[in-house]
Amino acid sequence: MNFAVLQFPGSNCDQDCVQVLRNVLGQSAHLRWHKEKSLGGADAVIVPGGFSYGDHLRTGAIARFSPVMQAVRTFAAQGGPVLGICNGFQILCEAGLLPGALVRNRSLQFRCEHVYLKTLTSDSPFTQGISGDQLLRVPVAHGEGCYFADAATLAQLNTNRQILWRYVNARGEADEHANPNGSLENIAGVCSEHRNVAGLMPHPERASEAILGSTDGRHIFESLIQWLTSRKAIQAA
Amino acid sequence: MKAKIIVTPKKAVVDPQGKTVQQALEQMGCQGIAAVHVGKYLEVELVGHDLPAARQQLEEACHRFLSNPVIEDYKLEIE
Amino acid sequence: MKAKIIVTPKKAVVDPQGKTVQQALEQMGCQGIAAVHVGKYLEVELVGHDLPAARQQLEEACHRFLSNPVIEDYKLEIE
Amino acid sequence: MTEPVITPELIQKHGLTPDEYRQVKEILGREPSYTELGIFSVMWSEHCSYKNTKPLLRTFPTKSSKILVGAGEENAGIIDIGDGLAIAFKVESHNHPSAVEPFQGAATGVGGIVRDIFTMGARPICAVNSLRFGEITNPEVRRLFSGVVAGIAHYGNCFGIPTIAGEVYFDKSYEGNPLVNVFCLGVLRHDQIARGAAKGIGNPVFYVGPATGRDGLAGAAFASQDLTDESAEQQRGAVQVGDPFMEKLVCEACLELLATDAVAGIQDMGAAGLTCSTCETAARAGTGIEIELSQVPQRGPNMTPYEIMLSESQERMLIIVKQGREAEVQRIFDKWDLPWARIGTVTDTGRMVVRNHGQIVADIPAKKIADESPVYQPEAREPDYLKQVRAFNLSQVPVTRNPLGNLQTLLAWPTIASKNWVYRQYDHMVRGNSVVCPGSDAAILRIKADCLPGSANETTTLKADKFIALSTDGNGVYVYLDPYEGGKIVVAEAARNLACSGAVPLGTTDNLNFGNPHNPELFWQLRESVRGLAEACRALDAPVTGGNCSLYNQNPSGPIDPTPTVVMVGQIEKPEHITTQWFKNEGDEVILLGEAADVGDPLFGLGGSAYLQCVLGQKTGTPPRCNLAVEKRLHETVLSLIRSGWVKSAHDCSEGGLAVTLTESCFSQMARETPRYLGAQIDLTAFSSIRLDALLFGETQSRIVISTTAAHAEQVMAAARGQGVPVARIGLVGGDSLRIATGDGALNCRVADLHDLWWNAIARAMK
Ligand SMILES: Nc1ncnc2c1ncn2[C@@H]1O[C@H](COP(=O)(O)OP(=O)(O)O)[C@@H](O)[C@H]1O
Ligand SMILES: [Mg+2]
Repeated sequence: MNFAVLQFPGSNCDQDCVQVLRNVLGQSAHLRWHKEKSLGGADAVIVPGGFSYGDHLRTGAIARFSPVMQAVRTFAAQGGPVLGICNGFQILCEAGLLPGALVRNRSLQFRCEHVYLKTLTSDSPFTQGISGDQLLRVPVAHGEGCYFADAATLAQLNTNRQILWRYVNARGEADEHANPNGSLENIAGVCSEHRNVAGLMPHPERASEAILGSTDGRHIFESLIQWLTSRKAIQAA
Repeated sequence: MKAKIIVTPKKAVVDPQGKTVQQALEQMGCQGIAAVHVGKYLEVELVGHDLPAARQQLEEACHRFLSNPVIEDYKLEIE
Repeated sequence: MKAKIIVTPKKAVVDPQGKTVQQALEQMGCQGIAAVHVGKYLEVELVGHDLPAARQQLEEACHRFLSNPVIEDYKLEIE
Repeated sequence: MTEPVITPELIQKHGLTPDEYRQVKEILGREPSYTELGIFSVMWSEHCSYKNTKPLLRTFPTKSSKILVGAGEENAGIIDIGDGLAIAFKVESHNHPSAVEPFQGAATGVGGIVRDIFTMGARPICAVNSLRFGEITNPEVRRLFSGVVAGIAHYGNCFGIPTIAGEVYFDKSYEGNPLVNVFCLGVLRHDQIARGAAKGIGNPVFYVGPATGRDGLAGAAFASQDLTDESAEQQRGAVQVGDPFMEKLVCEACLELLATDAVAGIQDMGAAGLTCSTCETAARAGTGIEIELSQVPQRGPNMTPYEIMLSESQERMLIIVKQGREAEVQRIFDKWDLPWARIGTVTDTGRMVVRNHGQIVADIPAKKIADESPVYQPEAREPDYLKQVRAFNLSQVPVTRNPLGNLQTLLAWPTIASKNWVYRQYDHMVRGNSVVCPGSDAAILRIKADCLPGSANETTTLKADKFIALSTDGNGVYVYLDPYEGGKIVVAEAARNLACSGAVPLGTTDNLNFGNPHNPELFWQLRESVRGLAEACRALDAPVTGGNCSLYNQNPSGPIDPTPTVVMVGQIEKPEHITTQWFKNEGDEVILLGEAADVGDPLFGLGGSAYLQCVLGQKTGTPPRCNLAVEKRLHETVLSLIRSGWVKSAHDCSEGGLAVTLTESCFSQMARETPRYLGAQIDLTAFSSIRLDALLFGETQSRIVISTTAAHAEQVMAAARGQGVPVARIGLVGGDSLRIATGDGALNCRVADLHDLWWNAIARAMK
């Protein structure tokens, strides 16, 4: 598959994503500069982590006006899969492609550590085949990852099963200690109503190689690749 | 002309910074503090004199960009 | 009573945030912007009526930790 | 605009002695202008000229077959790591700025060292920090501590560099004068090395980065003065504000530009800003340089030539472009939306000529000011306090009755306690190469193709991934109590940490944090510790590739403990050799390499120990000795054991002694709030001839605790003995508690409880 990894001024996990997609997962992946107006025929878009525009004003607030984001909007409207990781999640929320917003961590400090994630539904391109019993050990690294949405939105997210991942402890319980940032309902990642846009604060690309201590993050990319493959097969048929 | 914009977190959003400042003030011995809210302040220096045009531009900027309506309210003043 | 505190970067100090916001506003089509400064806004809700005492306490707090006198100025208003 | 008249007071305020001023006049053949006075003052400050330390620095070993760019040649040293790849690294201090404004002071420290690295053409791929603060119980110290950590986090995280290792000590001597030493390492191919030289007569000189403001005026001079209460207030103008976002753009743009071959020379504007970068690049190339200040982007209105030349505004670079290639510079910097300006030309005059609107404001021979600063040999005298230190003996110390209590106290002592409160604020995993994160003896980083300068859209491949290990150390108390021996230990401990992780040293960078060199006792400390550092670097094959001096570290109540810190970088041959400090499996055998205690030391390793300091409140006693031949043999032995595949874990004994080492080996971090505990049953009854406190908490050098499968234990013993390293089987891994049996009874505690004390101590102190 062909992945476009967006590159904003201040992105800093862009290369990590390209490396994992290419060298670990054998896909084709390219950086897409924010001034580009098209996605170059990509099958999927990754909005990577980092500090686009220095996180000035609000995380993700400026990046969402980039020309490339207009292309992402169109792509998403046509059902193309878009995954936002960390700052990418923040950008997608700011852009209105995902519900809610990410605010300052409850601790008021940046947090870099491993967490456990529970996948709540396999009904999305990003979670196909990941069972709820299989906890993912993946790192987080952010200062503003506290997920917020108003009560009505939250209810809707629950009803529509748009919450893809929650922070849990080693026993799979979503308790307060397992929550690294104060997110409502321990939410680590959500998807859009049409399920083709998703965002999460943890970094699956940092947990995709055994030498880095965990390969659990790979499941998310593999799920997406599988989804794309079967979609291609259907389209071809 | 100068525009002053105050962006504050919505009441429903937890404001840990406000809480921390409140505690620090109390520890310093400040008394009678009911609540503290921490927001952002933006000052935009404008050239030109077309107040209504400036206001319209900035209202839009506040709404679209300078604040995030999911979590924030804003107040715009131009002088 | 309510105290409103505005903390802004000193004029002599770089304000990278203000610069970035200015550029973004310009790219969005806002015109005639000479400068943008981004600071902090604090609102302290106070119970009681002893204005001079409150002012004194808060002035001290502003100086000691609500602002960083090395790089910031502050303005305190109580109403 | 009238410039101030140069008076003796003004000269003194600029930190120049009457003698130095005479030299200035001799070089110029006339009186200097005000701008020139400023230029000489910053260039001849200790920070830029090393005028008090140069002769000492020359005693460091600086050569090896792998060193491509040596100490002092360029902005950072460069070492070959094979297959045409190389690493560039250096440490830098930002002590005084951090004392005045901890957040920005520390942040701009990171910014400065990162620029030093990409200036060399290398892509910065990791950062390290070494910090010292007063007692954590002091609220002012907590403010500085949290500010410094947040500042480092802010800059490094936003720039996107993993801060992968570090150390933090708390001691009263640093009250009011914290130490903030930051290190950066970058990677590049041999053919990508860039030079800070203004080569090519007629080449245009470009300025890149944000506009110059009045911030950071004369920071280099500020770093070369004692820190007094007043200076803190007065010098506040000297603190700069950093913008890591800008730095990231400047870095990417510079690396992209360097790939075009349009660059003749490049140098960051660090300390002494435009002044230092122009005259150093000209001096290195043996050329001259002429700049026009009105072309320099300026932030403030009406800036004077003096201010423009001395400003330390951050994130700026000076680039010498090959004639005819200017358009490439413009294209790339426009792509990244970065300000740039052409400000001058390389000349053949050997002079640094500065004009403002055409009028000459400075005209100085570049080489004379950059390379021929005055050099001093300050007076040195052995300090008086050492008599008392040497007189200390153990007859004054009752043997402990509560070893478990002592162990618990030590684990919760902030200097020994886990530093997770610090490093969890640092993104230590960005870029996806952090193989061993903070928490083990040394951090380990992978170098793969996308670490190299150049875009990820190009497909470069490497023959094989490389693995490097990093450790930073610097026990200032040892150095205070015995500068020479302490200096040796600083280096030995760093090398030992590398050995434990499976690495062989490549090189060292050092930061000499000392007091006022004009005080003979303080200069003696400096001289003696450099002797120790140099000897150890030589003995352990870890040559010095560069470093930094920060003198004048004192506050109103006195000087800091003399604190040389080093960051040592090593290489790991194969990924299979990567070793961490925590126990791995139940049933493994625990083996001590090295002596249980140095019986030749009348204090058995307790002098200057954490135990004496934190349990008995005494900072005294001659510290443990370090026999470098023994140390080297130990490292070679542990490395050969690791290469044989027999070593499951290796952890050196340092602060807190054997008991703390064993305890730390029982913890490994899995995920938030869910560590993995693996207890051990240890039997030290064979060593009952040694005083209990010395056995458990003595800090005898040259010791490593390893674990191995039971099946390999005998082979390990034999191999160690064969190499002449003392070795003892001391227990088994397993259970959920740590039990240490000694001739005076056993101590026993649940690992989870010990972990809680150690893991949360700093977080609790910071509440
Ligand atoms: N300021 C810091 N930043 C990052 N990592 C740190 C910091 N302080 C300590 N660490 C990490 O914590 C671990 C223990 O540090 P330390 O006790 O100094 O180790 P050692 O005694 O083996 O040199 C190391 O992995 C070190 O890198
Ligand atoms: Mg160690």
